[in-house]
Amino acid sequence: RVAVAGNFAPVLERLAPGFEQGSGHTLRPSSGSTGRLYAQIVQGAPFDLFLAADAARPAQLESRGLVVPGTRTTYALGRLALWSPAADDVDALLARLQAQPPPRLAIANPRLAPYGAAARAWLVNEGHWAALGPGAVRGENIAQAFHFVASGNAELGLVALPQLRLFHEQTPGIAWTVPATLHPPIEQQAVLLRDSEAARALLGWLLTDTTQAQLRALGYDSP
Amino acid sequence: MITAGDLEALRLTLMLAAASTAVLLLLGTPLAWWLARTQRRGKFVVEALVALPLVLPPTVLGFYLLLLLGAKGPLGGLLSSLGLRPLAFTFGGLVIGSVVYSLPFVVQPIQDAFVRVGPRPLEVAATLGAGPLDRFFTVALPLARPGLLTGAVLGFAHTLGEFGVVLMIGGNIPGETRVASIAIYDHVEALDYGGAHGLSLLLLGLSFTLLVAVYGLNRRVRVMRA
Amino acid sequence: MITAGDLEALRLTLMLAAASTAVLLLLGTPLAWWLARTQRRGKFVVEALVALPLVLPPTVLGFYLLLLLGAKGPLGGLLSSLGLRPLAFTFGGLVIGSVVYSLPFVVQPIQDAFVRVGPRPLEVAATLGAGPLDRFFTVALPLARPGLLTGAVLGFAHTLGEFGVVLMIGGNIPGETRVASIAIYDHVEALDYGGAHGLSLLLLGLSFTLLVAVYGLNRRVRVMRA
Amino acid sequence: MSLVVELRQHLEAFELDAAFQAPARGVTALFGPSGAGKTRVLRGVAGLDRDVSGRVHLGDQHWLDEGVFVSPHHRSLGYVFQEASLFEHLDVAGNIDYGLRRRRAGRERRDELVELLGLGSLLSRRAETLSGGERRRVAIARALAPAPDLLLMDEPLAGLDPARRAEVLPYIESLSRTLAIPVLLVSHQLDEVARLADHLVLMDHGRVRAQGPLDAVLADLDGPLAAQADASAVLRGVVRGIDPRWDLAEVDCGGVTLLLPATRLTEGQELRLRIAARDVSIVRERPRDSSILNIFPVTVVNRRGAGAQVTLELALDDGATLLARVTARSAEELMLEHGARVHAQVKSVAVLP
Amino acid sequence: MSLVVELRQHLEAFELDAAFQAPARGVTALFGPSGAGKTRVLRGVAGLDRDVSGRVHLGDQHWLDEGVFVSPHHRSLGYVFQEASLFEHLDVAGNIDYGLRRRRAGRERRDELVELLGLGSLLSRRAETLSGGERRRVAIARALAPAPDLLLMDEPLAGLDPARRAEVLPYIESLSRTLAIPVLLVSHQLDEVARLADHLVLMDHGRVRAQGPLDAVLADLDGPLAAQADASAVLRGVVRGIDPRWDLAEVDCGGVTLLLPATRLTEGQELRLRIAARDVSIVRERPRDSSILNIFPVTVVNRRGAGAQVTLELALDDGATLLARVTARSAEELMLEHGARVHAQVKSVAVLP
Ligand SMILES: Nc1ncnc2c1ncn2[C@@H]1O[C@H](COP(=O)(O)OP(=O)(O)OP(=O)(O)O)[C@@H](O)[C@H]1O
Ligand SMILES: Nc1ncnc2c1ncn2[C@@H]1O[C@H](COP(=O)(O)OP(=O)(O)OP(=O)(O)O)[C@@H](O)[C@H]1O
Ligand SMILES: [Mg+2]
Ligand SMILES: [Mg+2]
Repeated sequence: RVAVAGNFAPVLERLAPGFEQGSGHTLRPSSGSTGRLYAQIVQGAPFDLFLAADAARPAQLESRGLVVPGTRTTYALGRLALWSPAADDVDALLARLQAQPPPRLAIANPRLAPYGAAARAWLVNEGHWAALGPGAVRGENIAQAFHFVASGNAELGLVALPQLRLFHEQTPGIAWTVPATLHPPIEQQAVLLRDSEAARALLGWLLTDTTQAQLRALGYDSP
Repeated sequence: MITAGDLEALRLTLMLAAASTAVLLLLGTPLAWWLARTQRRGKFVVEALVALPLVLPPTVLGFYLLLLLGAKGPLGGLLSSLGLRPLAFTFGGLVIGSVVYSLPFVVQPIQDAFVRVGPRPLEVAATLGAGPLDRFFTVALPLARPGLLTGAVLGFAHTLGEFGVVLMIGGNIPGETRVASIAIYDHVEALDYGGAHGLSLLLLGLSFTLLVAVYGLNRRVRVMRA
Repeated sequence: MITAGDLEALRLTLMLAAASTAVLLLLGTPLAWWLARTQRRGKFVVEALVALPLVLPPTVLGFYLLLLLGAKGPLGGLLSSLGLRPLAFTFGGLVIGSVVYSLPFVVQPIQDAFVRVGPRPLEVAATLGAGPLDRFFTVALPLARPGLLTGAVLGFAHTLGEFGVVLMIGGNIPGETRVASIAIYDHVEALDYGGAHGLSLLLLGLSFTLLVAVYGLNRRVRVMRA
Repeated sequence: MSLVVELRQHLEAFELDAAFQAPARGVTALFGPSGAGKTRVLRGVAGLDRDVSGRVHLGDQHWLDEGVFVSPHHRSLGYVFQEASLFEHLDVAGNIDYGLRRRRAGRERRDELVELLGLGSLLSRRAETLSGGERRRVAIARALAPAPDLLLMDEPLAGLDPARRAEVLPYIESLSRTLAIPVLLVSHQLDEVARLADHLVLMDHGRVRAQGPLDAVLADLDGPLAAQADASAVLRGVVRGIDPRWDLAEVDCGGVTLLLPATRLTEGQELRLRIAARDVSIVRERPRDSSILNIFPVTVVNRRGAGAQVTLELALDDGATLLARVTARSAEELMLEHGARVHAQVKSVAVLP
Repeated sequence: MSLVVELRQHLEAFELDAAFQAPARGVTALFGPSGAGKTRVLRGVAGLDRDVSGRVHLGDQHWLDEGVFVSPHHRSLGYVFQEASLFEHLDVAGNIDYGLRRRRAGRERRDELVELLGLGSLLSRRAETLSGGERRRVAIARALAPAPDLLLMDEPLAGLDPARRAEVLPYIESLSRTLAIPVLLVSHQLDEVARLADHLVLMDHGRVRAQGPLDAVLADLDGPLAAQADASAVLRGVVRGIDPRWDLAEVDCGGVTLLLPATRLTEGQELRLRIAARDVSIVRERPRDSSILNIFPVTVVNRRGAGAQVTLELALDDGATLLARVTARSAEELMLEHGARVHAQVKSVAVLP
């Protein structure tokens, strides 16, 4: 039983057959927002492994003594992409950030989602925050930011690169990957909650080179 | 513990609930009236359709509303071709979303109340020279008051707590579409349990006062006339 | 497009909705009866309390239920000290959550219906030798049928779409607490729009059929007796 | 404006097919057993059922006809329903005044009715706290207050005590006369009907069995009422004078003169007297020293009835008709055959104006 | 089991304070103007209001007393409400049978009632499709079917046609006699009451104004009814013989013999005759050849009344009393003073058994 952050769930689903065939274990993922999964784990939810979207919640669980000690590891680093379905080239895309009136920009809620925090940091650095930030539409998580853009309600958005890669059929227009150096790292950490053989196997498998290569292909950086 | 942003969210919530309840009553009452009075065969299909928004999770409903309202959606396309701003992420959009989701809670009790009024008082009013609209306002509505109250309370309270739809089409913009329910949710997600407790208590207290006032007043009115 | 997991979720949803509706009617009807008949001063405070769960966002309500029912919560603690499993993350827990959240939708319409029945039929029944329970079952309940139906439909449909509470205290465990609403939500969140559309349509179709059947049957019953 | 009614309605287990006319002035009584279709007729005239076909003409207003259906609120009528059917959300005053604004009627008649029906102290009471008779009085006031062009009354006086009834009945009649509006009245009290109605429509099983001027229908020994104990004759008369000493009025009924208690009568007043057959007795010779003041020579013109009682039709010398119900034995012993000359006795106190 | 009633209830604008007794057999009529508190009394006896104090004893069953309150469903009674109040969710049969199971009563009386009230063809109809009179008949059947220990009837016959009424009234009376259960009946038709009731309770403004055996209350010239046109005497008699030729019954009323139409009478039957004052006329000499068969010598013992009419109390030779209403003029002319010996005439057909 794996509690997996919403943004990583489709990725895990894509990769799972490989793990299940290799190990003989079956995966039972429960996806959700990292904050909720945290609250549930504190209340004794029956999960074995927690694949969080950030580093903070696993650390807090560890400090509360709810994890198998020493198992907290970063399993992937997220990458941020600026995306507009309507743009034709990168310059036009970046130019839109300064357009008047300011465009509707979708981001994940900086307070809740590491992708949101990263997006805000980048916008602040680039000097766009004052103009765009207060009016930016905030998804509860990075998936919602994606919906906002995909449905045409927001003109551009800062979304997760893996989303674009995974669903490239549904993502017309142009995306520009924000260089990893321009925002704080989006560390996705995992902790073992119960010391089961299957869970250890999964965690181990996630960190193998083959898996990591697959993740890189989908738009993650390896830790 | 309660920030200025929270209070702002609370203000917005009350405005949204008030606006939605008003729209709900304005739309729901005639619809309920029609459903209560019509003899048409197909009536129960409409009844089922009205109840249908209920069975979809609010977030999913919000998602579909988002698709509908978006630039590529039928409604959004229409609006932008008319040179209007899309409704998503605006207060107006929130009202639409809340109305769609709360409609069944408003229509059903009012419809029941209209049915129970029965034809006789309306017949009497007609023989006294009251036309259909007159009858509706001076006889049907007052006699259906308990149902209207129930509809209004359920609609109002539900909009206060309404969340998924608003989350989806509101975009959580502080001061514009960030309502109290989302603010509390944010606090929980951000593990700021203190903030969540505070705002929840405030919302509960406020609603409780409001509800007690409404029910108490309703009782008073009845007693005064008895 | 619709996976085996989705069907599993659908089955669970229907079971949950059925169980919750049953519990809701069992709890809500006597409560509504008491509220409709009592002359107590404090009655409207209870009315307000019943409506209160509505104003909290479901996820937040779920969060508080989680705190209450979870292993560390007072109720959960009690249960586990009795050697029982805590209710969180179980089907039973889901039922409790749904019941708390849907109670006002069930109680209010039924209460209105009981009020409208009025004292006379009960007085007649009493003079014919029917005791209080007898009167309740053979007179009050049948005469309040429209309200009961409304309560049941609202409760059932709301549980189908109910989401936040279930997500919180259920934990989205496939085959155990992963209901259809959550499954759709997951599809949406995972950007699997096709899966979301499919399951939504299935849920809508199923509910529509069910609702049409219920309303149509209700109509039939009325017509047959007319 | 006389009223022409022709109604057809098909309900399961009941078929309405009734046609009659009601004169412009005065009361037309609808009479018939329970389930005869009286209420159906009133509803049809009021336009409350849409599945009714036929004709309803009030003077030159065509309310119902081939392809014509005027909505009830455009038919200027007052309807006292069989059940009081008050508005439960309004107080008594609210109920009574509801029609006033809508029919643009003044308040004079309303205040008159409140007075007549003794509603003054109830005006601010809610409908649900009223007694049965109180509700009915409010319903009457509500229907009459706006002074409509037609009155439909479904047993309006059921549940009222005799004293009140004796006050309300003449009021309704005088309303009908002064405003020249037809009144359709359903009642099961034939004495009441007879005292008040000009025109009678007898219904049964959804059909009209007999109709016509009250006198004719009541006196028709072949008609449906003959078998009942209610056959009566109606005489029209004028008050010629009032004897203040005995408080007796002398009423000239064209040829014969009746002495009646003068209560509520004034000189010159026209009135109609119903004389029930059971109140008329026969003597061959005029008795002396009888307390019965009204004794007239008559000729027996008809005799009907089997069993213990027979009904006699008696011709007064001026041609008017009286009915008398006597035992078969008396009829035999007094030889009350066609052409017999006898005296009819009518107690003054039995004849109420 | 006689019924003892003593009820106090305080409502805004109305104060009930009524006490009376009703005999175990026969009908006790509650009579009084609208708003007098008649319905309040019936509700109090049935136990439908909890804010009532006083006493209700039916034989040795104490339903209400200091500290005692028996719930309505434990009081074995049948209540015909002023409004029919049928169960709208049941058909006619369901309504009638509702009490049967609960009071553990057989179906004989039920079938009898369905027959008597003509409900056979309506059994599967829903309440809302019935006519006013049909609803009322169902309500009567529903209350009577379980054969309770006490019957409370609030204007049960309002809205019924005279023919039906003439059938139902005797049934209720015979029910009361054969089962020995008291019947409390509210009615505004004094003739109906008088024909049926043994005991009369006159109410006004929440209080009992007069009560007692019917004869006494009706004949009491000082009582509240004397002013009304309804004063009557009641004679008790036995059918001595029936003359088949004329279909006339000879009824011996202790000393005087009355001839009446024999319809529904059998030899040996005891009965009670109400003779209304307005149906009695006076002659000084016995007339010859009169259609009036019942003429008795009487002595005037009392004279009341002002205005055009006076009421005379007449002593029959056996001591029984008759009332006669005559004009003041006749009273003067015939010198109808205390002690005058005259003849009273009573039309046979005016006396209905
Ligand atoms: N909605 C209905 N459906 C079927 N039958 C009906 C309906 N309404 C009335 N009836 C029947 O039609 C007949 C006539 O009804 P109506 O009410 O006109 O009688 P009525 O003459 O007014 O009798 P009453 O004096 O008892 O009020 C009755 O037998 C009644 O049962
Ligand atoms: N719930 C109530 N609150 C206040 N007053 C009431 C209430 N119920 C009845 N009354 C008043 O009490 C008085 C007696 O009522 P009740 O119903 O006993 O009259 P009733 O004798 O049955 O008259 P009717 O012949 O008109 O039915 C009436 O004046 C009525 O207005
Ligand atoms: Mg009728
Ligand atoms: Mg009454």
